[in-house]
Amino acid sequence: MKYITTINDREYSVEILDERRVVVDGVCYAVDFESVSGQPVFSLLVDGKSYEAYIYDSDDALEVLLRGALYSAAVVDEREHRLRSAFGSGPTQSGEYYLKAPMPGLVIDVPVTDGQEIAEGDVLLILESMKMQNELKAPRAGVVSRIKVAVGESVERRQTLLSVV
Amino acid sequence: MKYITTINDREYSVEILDERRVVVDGVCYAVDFESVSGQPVFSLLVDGKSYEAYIYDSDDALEVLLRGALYSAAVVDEREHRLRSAFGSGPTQSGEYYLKAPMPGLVIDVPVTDGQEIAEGDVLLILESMKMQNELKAPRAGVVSRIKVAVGESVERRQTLLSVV
Amino acid sequence: MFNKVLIANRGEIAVRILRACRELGIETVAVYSEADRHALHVRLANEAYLLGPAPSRESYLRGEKIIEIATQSGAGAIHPGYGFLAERADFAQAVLDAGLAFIGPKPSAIAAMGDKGIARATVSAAGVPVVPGTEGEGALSDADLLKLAPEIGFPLLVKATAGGGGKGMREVQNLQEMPVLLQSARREAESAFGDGNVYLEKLVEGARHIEIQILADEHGNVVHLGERECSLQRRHQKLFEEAPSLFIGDDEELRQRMGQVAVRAAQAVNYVNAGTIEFLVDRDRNFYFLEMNTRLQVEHPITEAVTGVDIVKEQIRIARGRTLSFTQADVQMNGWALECRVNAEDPYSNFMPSTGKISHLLLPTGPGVRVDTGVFPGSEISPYYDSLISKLIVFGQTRAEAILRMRRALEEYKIVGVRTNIPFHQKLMDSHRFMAGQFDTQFVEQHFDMETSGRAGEPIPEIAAIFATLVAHQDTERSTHVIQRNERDTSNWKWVGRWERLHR
Amino acid sequence: MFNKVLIANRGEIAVRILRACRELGIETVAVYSEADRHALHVRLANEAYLLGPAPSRESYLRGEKIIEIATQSGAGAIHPGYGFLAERADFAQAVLDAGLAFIGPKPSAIAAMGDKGIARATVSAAGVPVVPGTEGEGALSDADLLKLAPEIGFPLLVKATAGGGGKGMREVQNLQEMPVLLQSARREAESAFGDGNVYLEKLVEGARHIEIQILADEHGNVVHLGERECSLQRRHQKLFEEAPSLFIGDDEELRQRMGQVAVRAAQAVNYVNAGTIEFLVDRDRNFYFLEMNTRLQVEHPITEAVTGVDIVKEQIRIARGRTLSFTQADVQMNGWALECRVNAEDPYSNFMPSTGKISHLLLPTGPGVRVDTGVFPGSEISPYYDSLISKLIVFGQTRAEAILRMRRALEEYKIVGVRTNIPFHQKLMDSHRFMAGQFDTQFVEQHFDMETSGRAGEPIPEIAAIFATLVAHQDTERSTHVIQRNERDTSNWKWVGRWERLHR
Repeated sequence: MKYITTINDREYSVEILDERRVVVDGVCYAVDFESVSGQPVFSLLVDGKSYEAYIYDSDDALEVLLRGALYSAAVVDEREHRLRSAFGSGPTQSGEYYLKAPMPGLVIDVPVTDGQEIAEGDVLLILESMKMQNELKAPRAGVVSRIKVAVGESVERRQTLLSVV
Repeated sequence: MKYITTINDREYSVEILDERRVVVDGVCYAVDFESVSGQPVFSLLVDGKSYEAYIYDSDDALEVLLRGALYSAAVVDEREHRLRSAFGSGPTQSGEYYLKAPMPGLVIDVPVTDGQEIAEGDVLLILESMKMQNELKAPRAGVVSRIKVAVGESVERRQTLLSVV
Repeated sequence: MFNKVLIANRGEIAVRILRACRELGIETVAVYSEADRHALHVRLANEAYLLGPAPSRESYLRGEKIIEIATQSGAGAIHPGYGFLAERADFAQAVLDAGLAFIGPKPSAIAAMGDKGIARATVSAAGVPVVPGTEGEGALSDADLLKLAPEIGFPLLVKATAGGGGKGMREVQNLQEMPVLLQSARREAESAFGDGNVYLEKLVEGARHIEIQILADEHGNVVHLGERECSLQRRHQKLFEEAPSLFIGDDEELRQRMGQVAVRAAQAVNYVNAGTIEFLVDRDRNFYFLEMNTRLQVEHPITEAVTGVDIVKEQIRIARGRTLSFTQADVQMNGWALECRVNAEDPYSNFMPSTGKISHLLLPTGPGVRVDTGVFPGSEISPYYDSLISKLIVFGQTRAEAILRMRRALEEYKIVGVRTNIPFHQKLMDSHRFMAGQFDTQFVEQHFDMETSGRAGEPIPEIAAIFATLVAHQDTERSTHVIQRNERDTSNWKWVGRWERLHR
Repeated sequence: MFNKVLIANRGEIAVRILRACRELGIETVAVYSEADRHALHVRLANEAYLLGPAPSRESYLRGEKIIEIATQSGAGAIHPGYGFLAERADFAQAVLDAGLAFIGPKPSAIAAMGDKGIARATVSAAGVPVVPGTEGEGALSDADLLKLAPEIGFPLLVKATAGGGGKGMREVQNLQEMPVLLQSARREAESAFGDGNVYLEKLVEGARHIEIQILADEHGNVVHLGERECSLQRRHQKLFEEAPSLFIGDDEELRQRMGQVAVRAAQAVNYVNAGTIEFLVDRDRNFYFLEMNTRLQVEHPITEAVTGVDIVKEQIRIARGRTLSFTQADVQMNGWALECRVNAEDPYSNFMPSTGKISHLLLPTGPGVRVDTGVFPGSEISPYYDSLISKLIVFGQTRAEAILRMRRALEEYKIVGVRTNIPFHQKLMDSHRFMAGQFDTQFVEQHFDMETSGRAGEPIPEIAAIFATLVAHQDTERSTHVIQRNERDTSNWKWVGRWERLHR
């Protein structure tokens, strides 16, 4: 099985020959890959070198935390990669942005109103969690819409708080 | 629900009134009982006193390891206890004794033969595990029968090795 | 003299205090909120009593209830830890009024040092230098503050009068942005301390935050245990501390002078028990009193490591009326200690707090490593309390040995279930500026970037690519299998469907 | 000078050595058996290579293969740890022949001290007192031994010539039982060391087992790091050690004399690197050479704790040709250290080994606690290797503080999945005789009983009864629920059955 794996705009061609051999950009490596204690922690031996990483699923990529550095890796198989190259990548940059709570907490302030125009970096909402007040900022300019929470309200992780259109 | 719990020949009458109250020998205690991390480790608050114990199932009893001491507790509900008192306890002392491997290991020596008469404490078998040679001894006098393993053989935990009749 | 202590706290510090009590043969009473029934401090204490629901106001801040529990359980003393009720003079007074010992300073000393304005005025009068600011002015309105600001000069800091731990603190660059920042500082202070008062203080640029640990008994003896370097902060929250300070280094004269000034500041309020005097030290080695923390500090273990003094045990001995068992001449700093605060927060998402259940935990152990923590496999990190889940402390004969040891300990430390700032500390330990000791309180915000990499040979994106691809490959294979299994599982339902159709 | 080290071992000691290398900036190469792919030493090393199947003979004892891996991976040195190949002179020689450094003594010193008979003769010639026995006689037959026994006198010990760690050792009370015991000692020695030779030694009754740690560099400097008290043994296996020895106590003259004799014994074989001289000390404070262990000891951390010397790092520095960085005059023992060997064995079933998967692990942490271990949640304890899974080391200013600290650490330590001897250590820490220091090498077997309880207020069978009843009650309720759920689950099958009957 052949994959194209992208990290920081660099594409790696990774072919999995069998359980013990992987070809990266034409170079074959002996690998021994094991999950540790059934956790998202993995031990990997590559030609005898020992590595250990946490691997988390994020939206479109896998996050690999390796020796104190985080790598965001997008893995697609060869066929899909060809399709995407031919027709362009799927998701577009426009569309609605949903501000979601990054953690459970208490809404301390919503310094914007429905319909207000905002610039990138403006504070949309202040959420208190673990005794810290966290400012949630706009990732891009737009217009605030559909504010779904009020000051004093408790919110769950990933709950949608408002949108920017 | 009412139980009779026996530890070291002392019987305790333990009635579980509800999730928060237990009556032991007529005295009512406030309890708060929780399993820790889904493990056989339990936290118990009894009138505010905090205790923690490992609890293991053994053959006929529960083993409670509490503050470095092991208590073997036989718990029966009241009805069963009445039945047993009326008709005598079930298992008799006679009958066949099965020597089982207490751990996986390698059979180093079987210094007895089928049909041999043995005394209590005689060595029946030597099992090597974790670089130690462990002598398995007869819990009572009798006659060796049905030796099922040979020197050099690997055995699993709880595998029957031989019998004493 | 008491033989049972109630610990009015939770988390790692409650466990730390419990351990000290146990090792002194003293019985312990824990208190807990509904969120903490399974917490380590409940499990390790001799007794444990419920305070109320999870929010602090309904549990760990309920002073009256805590005193009632202490009295009923026969505890003779209360240790407040840090945070919560630790620096509330009214609580300390109520403890004394109930006939219990308070393991900490007298209420009058807490009150004097708790109002930062009064504290600055008091120590200033005792001849201790303070950073220029609006000290000793009481509660000032926004209008007053805006008028005073230009006299102090920009940049300056807005700080909470009742504050600590960076809460209710804002950096102000000019008069224009000041009103908004005043408002947010007051809001945060109100929420954190129930007191929205703030004061102004000159921002000393390029400054170091260095503090002196002191111990004082009831018999008039006050000693200092040397300094801690606490400049590595983010949003005025300490992240990393070390003892001694490389900046002070071999300047034993400066060390002793700061120590003596700290002792004088403590004496100015008749201080008893453990406390810490925080100083700002500028580039020219001038030092200024910042504030006094009238309690045990998070970072006390590094002082324990280099002096051999068990500060919590000393606190208890002092509260029992004992005389300090050593004098200033006996205190020696040996070796080097570092502490990383391990917080449940994601350094790759602007240090956002992270909550969840710890599903797997591998602690670093071995020579020279100490971990203080209240969590374990299976414990929940809730949004109700602060994000500190563990302190990783290492000791070495030299700073270099300690840094190398910290690197290996951080790499060994595995926490699964919440994101932590361990990668931040790993990057810090690899930073050349950190290694050379070239940092001040602005370092993390101005010179530090999670994206850049320090150590030679790293990053290793190719290895990361192999990891990611193998995981994606496994997931693909597994999901294929699951679909097949589901097909088998639903086959019975197909039969049922046929049977139902037949008999419709 | 080497910059990469292969560690020819597994378990806690491999991890210990890995950590020392990391902290010195040295690269590490691990080797592992098929049973150890997930082991911590594999995960923490820079490189790791498979040796073969689980049994030691096919993996960790494959000296040639290990040397080959070292050469191919570019390691410049091999650290053997303890056990396995650590005291095999032929392996050490092969390492040197391959052009690699051996982190340990010269092959000639291993050989001289490895044959216990030769060792005793050698040190005796150097003026070091030895326990009376059949030293220096070479391989003796059973007939010879039976003839010599009455000359030495009963009780006596049969010991393996190639031995150590209590293997191949038997206590003999009289001539009648001697033939059987000789046979079993030879069998165990043959199995453990591949050498069935044994010798006889007088059993010194009421004796203590006290050992001296030494360090020697290649430049003729030999220092000793004081003593360790190792009398607490079971079946001649050490279970618990402390430093210093309470028996030696303030008798500094005896301590220094033993130290000097230890140095002389090491010099007698031109010893280099770390080693330990074991002595028997009788009630009258006469001491006798027992044997020399020409390797790192399991219990080295307690000496590290009281002297501040990192013995493994010193081993590496010595092997790199460095001169010892300190002299005998610099060595000071401060405070008190204890070590409990945590074994996977059930103290309630005659200390039978226990195997299984560790499903849950809670390590004791906090001030003065060090854990050296190779296990973690999810790791398997297999029957292939020895039962030591962890060493719990505590340090205190005094012996009393250390004992109290050990008690709280043992109570905190939770290991689920295998039985451990932690309850044994808890009982030991509560024993009045232990606390008073009234013990010898027979103490555990003669004066210790897992059934009796020491501490006041304990045992608490009523609490145990509540625990057991609540668990039994829960189990009953749960099994009731499961039955009900199963009934629902099988209902589809009933439909299927009806459908099938209808269409039969």
